[in-house]
Amino acid sequence: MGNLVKPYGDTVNDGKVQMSFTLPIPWSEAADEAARRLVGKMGFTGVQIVEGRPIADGFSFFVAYAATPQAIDTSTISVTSAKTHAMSMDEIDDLIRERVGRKLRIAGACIGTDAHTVGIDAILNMKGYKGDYGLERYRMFETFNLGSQVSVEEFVRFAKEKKIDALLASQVVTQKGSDVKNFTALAELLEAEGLRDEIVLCCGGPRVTNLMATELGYDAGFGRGTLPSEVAAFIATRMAQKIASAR
Amino acid sequence: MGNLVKPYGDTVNDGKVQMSFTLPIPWSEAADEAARRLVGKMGFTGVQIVEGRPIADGFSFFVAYAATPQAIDTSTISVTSAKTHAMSMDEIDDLIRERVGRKLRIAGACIGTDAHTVGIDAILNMKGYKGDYGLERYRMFETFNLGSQVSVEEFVRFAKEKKIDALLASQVVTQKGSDVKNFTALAELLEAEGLRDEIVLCCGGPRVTNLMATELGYDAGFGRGTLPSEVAAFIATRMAQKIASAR
Amino acid sequence: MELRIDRGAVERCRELARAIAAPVSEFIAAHSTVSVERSVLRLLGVDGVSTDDVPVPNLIVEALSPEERARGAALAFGRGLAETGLEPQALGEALASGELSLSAFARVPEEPARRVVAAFVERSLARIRARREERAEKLTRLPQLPPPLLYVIVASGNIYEDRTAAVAAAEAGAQIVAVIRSTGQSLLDFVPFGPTTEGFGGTYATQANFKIVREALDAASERLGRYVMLTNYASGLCMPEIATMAAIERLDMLLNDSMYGILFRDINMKRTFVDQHFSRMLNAYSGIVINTGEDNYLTTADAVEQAPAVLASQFINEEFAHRAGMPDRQIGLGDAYEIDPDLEDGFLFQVAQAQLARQIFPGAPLKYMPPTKHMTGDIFKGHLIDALFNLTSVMTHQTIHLCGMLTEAIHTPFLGDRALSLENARYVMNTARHFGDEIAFKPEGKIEQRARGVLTDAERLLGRVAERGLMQAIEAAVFADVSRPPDGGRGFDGVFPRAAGYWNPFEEALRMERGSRGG
Amino acid sequence: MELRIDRGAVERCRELARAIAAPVSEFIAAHSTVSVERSVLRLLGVDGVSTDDVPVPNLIVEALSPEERARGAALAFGRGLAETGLEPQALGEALASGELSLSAFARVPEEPARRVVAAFVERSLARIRARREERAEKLTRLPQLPPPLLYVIVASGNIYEDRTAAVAAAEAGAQIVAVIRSTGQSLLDFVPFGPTTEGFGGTYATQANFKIVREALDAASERLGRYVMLTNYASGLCMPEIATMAAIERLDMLLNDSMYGILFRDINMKRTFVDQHFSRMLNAYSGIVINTGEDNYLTTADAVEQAPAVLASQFINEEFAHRAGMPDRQIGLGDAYEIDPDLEDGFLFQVAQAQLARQIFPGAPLKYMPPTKHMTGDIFKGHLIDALFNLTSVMTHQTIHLCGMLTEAIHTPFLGDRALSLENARYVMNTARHFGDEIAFKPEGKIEQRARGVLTDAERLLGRVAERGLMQAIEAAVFADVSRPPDGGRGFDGVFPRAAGYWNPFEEALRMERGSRGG
Ligand code: B12
Ligand code: B12
Ligand SMILES: Cc1ncc(COP(=O)(O)O)c(C=O)c1O
Ligand SMILES: Cc1ncc(COP(=O)(O)O)c(C=O)c1O
Repeated sequence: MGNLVKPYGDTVNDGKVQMSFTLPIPWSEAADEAARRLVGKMGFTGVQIVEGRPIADGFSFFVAYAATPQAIDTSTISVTSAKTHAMSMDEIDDLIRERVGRKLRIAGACIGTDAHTVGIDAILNMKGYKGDYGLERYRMFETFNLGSQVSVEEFVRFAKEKKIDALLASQVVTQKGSDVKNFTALAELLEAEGLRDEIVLCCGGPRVTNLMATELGYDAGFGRGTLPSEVAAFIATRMAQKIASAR
Repeated sequence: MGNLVKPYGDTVNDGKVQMSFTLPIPWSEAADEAARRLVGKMGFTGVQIVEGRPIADGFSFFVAYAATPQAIDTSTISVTSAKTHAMSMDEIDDLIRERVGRKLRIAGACIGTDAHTVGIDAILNMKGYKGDYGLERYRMFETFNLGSQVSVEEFVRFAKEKKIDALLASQVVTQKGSDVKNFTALAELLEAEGLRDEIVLCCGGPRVTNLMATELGYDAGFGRGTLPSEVAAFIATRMAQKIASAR
Repeated sequence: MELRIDRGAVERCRELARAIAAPVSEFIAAHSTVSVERSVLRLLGVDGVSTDDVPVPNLIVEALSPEERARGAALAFGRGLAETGLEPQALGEALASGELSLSAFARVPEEPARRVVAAFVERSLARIRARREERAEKLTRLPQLPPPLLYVIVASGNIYEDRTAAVAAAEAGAQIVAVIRSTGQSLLDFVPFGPTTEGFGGTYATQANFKIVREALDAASERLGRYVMLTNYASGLCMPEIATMAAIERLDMLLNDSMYGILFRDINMKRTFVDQHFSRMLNAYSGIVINTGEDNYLTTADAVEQAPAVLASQFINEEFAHRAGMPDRQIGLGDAYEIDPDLEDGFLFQVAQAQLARQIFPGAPLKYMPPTKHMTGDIFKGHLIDALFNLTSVMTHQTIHLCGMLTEAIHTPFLGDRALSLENARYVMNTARHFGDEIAFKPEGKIEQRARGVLTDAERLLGRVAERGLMQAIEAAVFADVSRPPDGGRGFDGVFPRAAGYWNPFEEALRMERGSRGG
Repeated sequence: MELRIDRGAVERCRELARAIAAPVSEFIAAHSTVSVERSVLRLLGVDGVSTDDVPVPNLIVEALSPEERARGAALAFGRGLAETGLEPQALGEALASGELSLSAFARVPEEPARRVVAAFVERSLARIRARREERAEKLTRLPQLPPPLLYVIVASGNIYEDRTAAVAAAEAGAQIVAVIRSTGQSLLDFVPFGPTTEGFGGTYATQANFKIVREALDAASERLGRYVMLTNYASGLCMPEIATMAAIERLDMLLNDSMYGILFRDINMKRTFVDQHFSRMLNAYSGIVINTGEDNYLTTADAVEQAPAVLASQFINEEFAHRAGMPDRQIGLGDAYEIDPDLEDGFLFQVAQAQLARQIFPGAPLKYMPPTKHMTGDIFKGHLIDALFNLTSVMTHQTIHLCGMLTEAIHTPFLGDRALSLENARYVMNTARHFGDEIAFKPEGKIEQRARGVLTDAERLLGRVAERGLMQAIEAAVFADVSRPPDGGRGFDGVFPRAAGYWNPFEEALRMERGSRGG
């Protein structure tokens, strides 16, 4: 049953993958063999170390090809994408007009010490991204772009003050899990302030997935290549649902 | 105990590896997630699918970074390299003169349907490889280069006829295990003909390792980058040992 | 981006190539081979294998007496056709099963035999013409992207996986797909039969395999709105037979070289010269572009040193192709990007060589082969060497561009490897599309001097060959440091002199046809 | 490979830059900042942190009354030195612990204060000179490889891992190593203290961290027989302090831009202008090459459109650097390879831009940044984009070459990534070493026209800035589409007018020194 798939090299189910890594050991034939056994221990078969060489004193680099016995049943994967609704700017504005009946107030920021605003700007700025207009251009959004390095406290304070309907938090730096830390802090503070339920809470960034976002308690998460209209559609639809279910 | 090492990304023991593979499914966010879970099933943690995209109808390509929990104890790895003796051409000739007392007869060929003679030529031809002279240049070797696409039967017949001391078999094509098949056939036929014990049997090719060769019943195996003098040193030393132990 | 080269030297090289080819042509005209005769039978419509898998054309030719063979298989077979009134395929089957034997028809007169054969020749040529027109129609309706035409190989050993791979490659941007043959096929003195799933380092070239991939690519071409070409090898001991099958299955290109088999497969030179001539006559007629194999000089010896040999061989291949009636637009002369990547200024030499070929053979669809020899398991570096190869190709306006694979040193390409390789070519060729048109070489600079040096040395090499004669020069290891005796090598027993009254109706028809085209 | 450009336009651009900088210079001369004062203290020898981790120089400057501060920290601190007879460090500690307070010395006369400070100034400058001579000695004894100088970053967040990475990079061919700072450090109005192991996207710039990596690289330099340079960021709210620390720890280069903080970190423009001036005076003296940040225009907006802004900014950075006494050889003007890789002929535009900068600033060690913005998780394509960047750099003779990482879009580089990146640069730059010298651009071709267009537009842009004044132009979003008000942004509260009698003994000494050099 299901739809089990394995990596495909040149033959169905051959399971072939390419791998590369560095080991903190000097290079030798024994190092190649160590690399081969290590990949074997990872559970691969038919391991070929096709490249092994010193890259610095005490460090060697390896390229391997090997076959995995693992398969994945794609029929079990039901990721709810935040991007399912393909709607035009006018449709989204109409939806808000009809189902919400007022402009939605949106605030976006690059939180924590992150200063990578290009992504959130791409979503918010009039100009948009890849020919898709940003949220500022929508008639039914009033948007606030708080820019970069906005602390979680400041962001929540702003949301409260301005009665924001949807918060958009961006995180691009991910080293040492700083993105997850900041996203979590934001969700928790909103909860603590009793604001969480009223707000459509979204996050985004190149390493964000919708799955991760929902696990962190967000309404949605948007990853690499997101278009503004996808975010707009999500906010509009979610807000309409909230209002409908509140009635 | 031992010396456990893990892949090194940017921090000791972070276990980071890079991986790429193709899955026979159309691309979607769900495909990314399938790829992520598949790498998870392979036993990795912190899996990031950093690239996922369609490369053809029904095929997607993925690049992943992830951490392996596996480590390898390098102190347990004792590969006997066939290349341990670093000897000059003169030293090798002298060794043969003193310990064997006659010229050694060497035959080399690219066996099976393999026609990649560049490797075996690099070992045998006068000119050699990377500035290291080939076996033809040694005073104490008499060499026969049978060229390409030599059947195992033909090779053994030749060995018998010419009373060859050392056989050098090359295999470059490895698809569908053809190299192992041909190497095995050669070792078995020599055994069947009762010639195995008298002959120093070596194999080589870019995917050959000494470990694999000894497992197949060869005296030694030589991989990528082998220099002729390494092979010459091995043959001379092994032959000297054989003679010493026969006494 | 023109190199200032000595046009006189180019003319002299062409004259030398003519002088080199002329005596060989005489030899060719006086001889035939078993493979030529088998293709005549295949062209007439004989196909299939015996119960023990021997192809029917082989059985028939083997059964001929030396005297019959010396007059050409067409006549003996024609006698059988005339006498039995069977279709060629039916007659072939009857002969294969041992039900009939051609010796039984030895006394049938020539006239009716020739007449009935002539009809089948006309049918056969009409069929090939139809395939050719079909190609022309498709190319008009489904135009290719402009050159360099991106060419990739598939080589899983299994024709059905190859089909999947070929279609995927087309979708990923390939414009030409080659199905690489299994190791050893070139040394088989017969063509395997039917769909095959077990090859080593490639998939057997069979007519059924040709058909399977051609159909899949035709469907893909329609879907993609651009014609995707298919190619294979007319090389080895069955050169003319594969040219025949390719004509029938509408392949678009074929690897076909006038000397490759001799030098790199130890195939007898006389066999090769005769076979290449007839294959090329067929290729010319089927509108198939040949790809010559000069790149092989560079994989076995040093690429900097071998450059003059490559150019000399291009002149010789061009001349032999002309002699077989091929127009320049069908002569895909080979070259390759094989200089040691660690040589300082190696890139300059590559550019010089590629541009030199472009200027000397302006009408030829040059075939440019990727780096292979210096590729290692370091796929990352390999991808970069391929990138500079791609850049050189677009700068110097190469035509048929074999995409390099980052896994060249590891395995025949994975599906994903081909996608990365095509991405590499598309990226580089687009971002530097007109770079070559926007620069000029420094007069007397390193690049120009290198190109000139190669031309001078090629002229010298051709001079030496012309002086000794091609066969003797090959024996003297003038090419690729390999010596081959005129009567040694594989397949020599399949070469024989034409007796008086020898008849190859296709050769005759193609020559007439060419005369009427004024080719 | 010369572009024919309008030399008159280049001259006019330089004049406009002078006109733009002049009024800003007047402003600078009349102001100081808390960071400038803190660096004066650091230069005098004050270091360390209080029990709650506040750096002593911060504590001292914060404790000054507005009036004292307006006359410069040196005077107030000098009074304390004169009165207590303590070494600066000891006095600093006593002040930090609350044991002493500078206000207690307010009535100490100026003369002895100035005298004792002067001695420490001489000691401090001697120390910096010694480091500079040390560098010169090493560079003579351990010569670097010729440019492009391969530059890589380390950024694990942990200084000890960074040290490992820096040494490995040097062994793999790096000639310059940068330790990238943690996110957010540029907005801290103090410099963290001691070795650090916890940064995000980089490792804190601290004096201890500088020392750790400098020592490791010095040892590696000896082993490798070539001097490996170290660099960091004199940027953000502590620009002059980092310049101070770098002078003391013998860093060789510093990221330092006259406008970057304003545009990209919303740091107050007045703060930035004053700070950059004093930092550059120090950098000039320490022999540190600055790297300007023009590349940032290209990461936030379209690289084709922003090219004139880059050039305009280079003229401005050059002018400000000259005004701070920097010779051309210390002015590493920035540029980057950031054009969309999928733009047809984008490579031609990159070559045009890089060559234009090379011709306009022949004496400057140009800093060429790699593709970053268009890098994606497709590491294979990324590696190729880096290859064409490497090619452009070697063709156009760039000096400081930041190696692109195939994992740019993924993580701060792994140790193995850097090795691949260096391999990429070495391969491409070697195989195409003299390519740029062997070609010429087509007159009036796409490349030349692009270069000329950029120059014309840069002149126009500088004209607009000169007309309004730099501060007003920035407010009007002339650069990078970003508007910043003259009195807005971070760190404005740390800017103050110099009172009559303001004294910065280092500024004075450096200016005199420069006068004597005739700079
Ligand atoms: C441009 C850039 C910069 C610019 C930023 C300018 C600016 N104003 O944004 C500058 C040069 C200033 C910069 C500086 C630094 N950078 Co930087 N930078 C980049 C770079 C090259 C591109 C990022 C980008 O603009 N992408 C384009 C946008 C459109 O894509 P995006 O961010 O993914 O956004 C899309 C989606 O993710 C989504 N999205 C994003 N956010 C949100 C939010 C919401 C709510 C929604 C719905 C959607 C959404 O929609 C967008 C459109 O599709 C990346 C490398 C790369 N190629 O990715 C490194 C990178 C992000 N930088 C990095 C680092 C480390 C730094 C520094 C810390 C380095 C240093 N120590 O000096 C500094 C400090 C910055 C700081 N304090 O944060 C690292 C991060 C490593 C990691 N994984 O942790 C990267 C990956 C480079 C690297 N490999 O080292 N950087
Ligand atoms: C050159 C070459 C050719 C030349 C061969 C010319 C010749 N006379 O040898 C030509 C163009 C003819 C050719 C043809 C084919 N090739 Co080829 N070829 C290569 C190539 C580019 C280089 C091989 C080489 O010469 N390496 C240099 C030598 C010096 O290295 P080496 O062989 O490893 O030898 C060293 C060591 O291994 C060792 N060694 C080797 N043998 C021995 C033996 C002994 C006893 C000892 C001690 C040591 C030793 O010492 C040598 C010196 O250090 C490789 C790709 C690559 N870059 O590796 C493909 C490659 C080997 N070829 C391949 C294939 C598939 C073919 C074809 C089958 C393709 C086709 N279908 O047409 C044909 C058919 C050939 C056949 N029948 O075998 C595949 C094999 C795939 C696989 N893993 O199975 C490769 C990997 C390319 C690819 N990715 O598809 N090829
Ligand atoms: C002309 C020609 N024929 C054939 C081949 C392939 O090898 P084989 O002879 O084993 O089919 C090549 C290899 O590149 C070639 O150039
Ligand atoms: C001049 C300059 N300073 C600093 C930085 C680094 O960023 P941050 O301001 O966060 O330290 C850059 C980035 O490239 C830069 O160009």
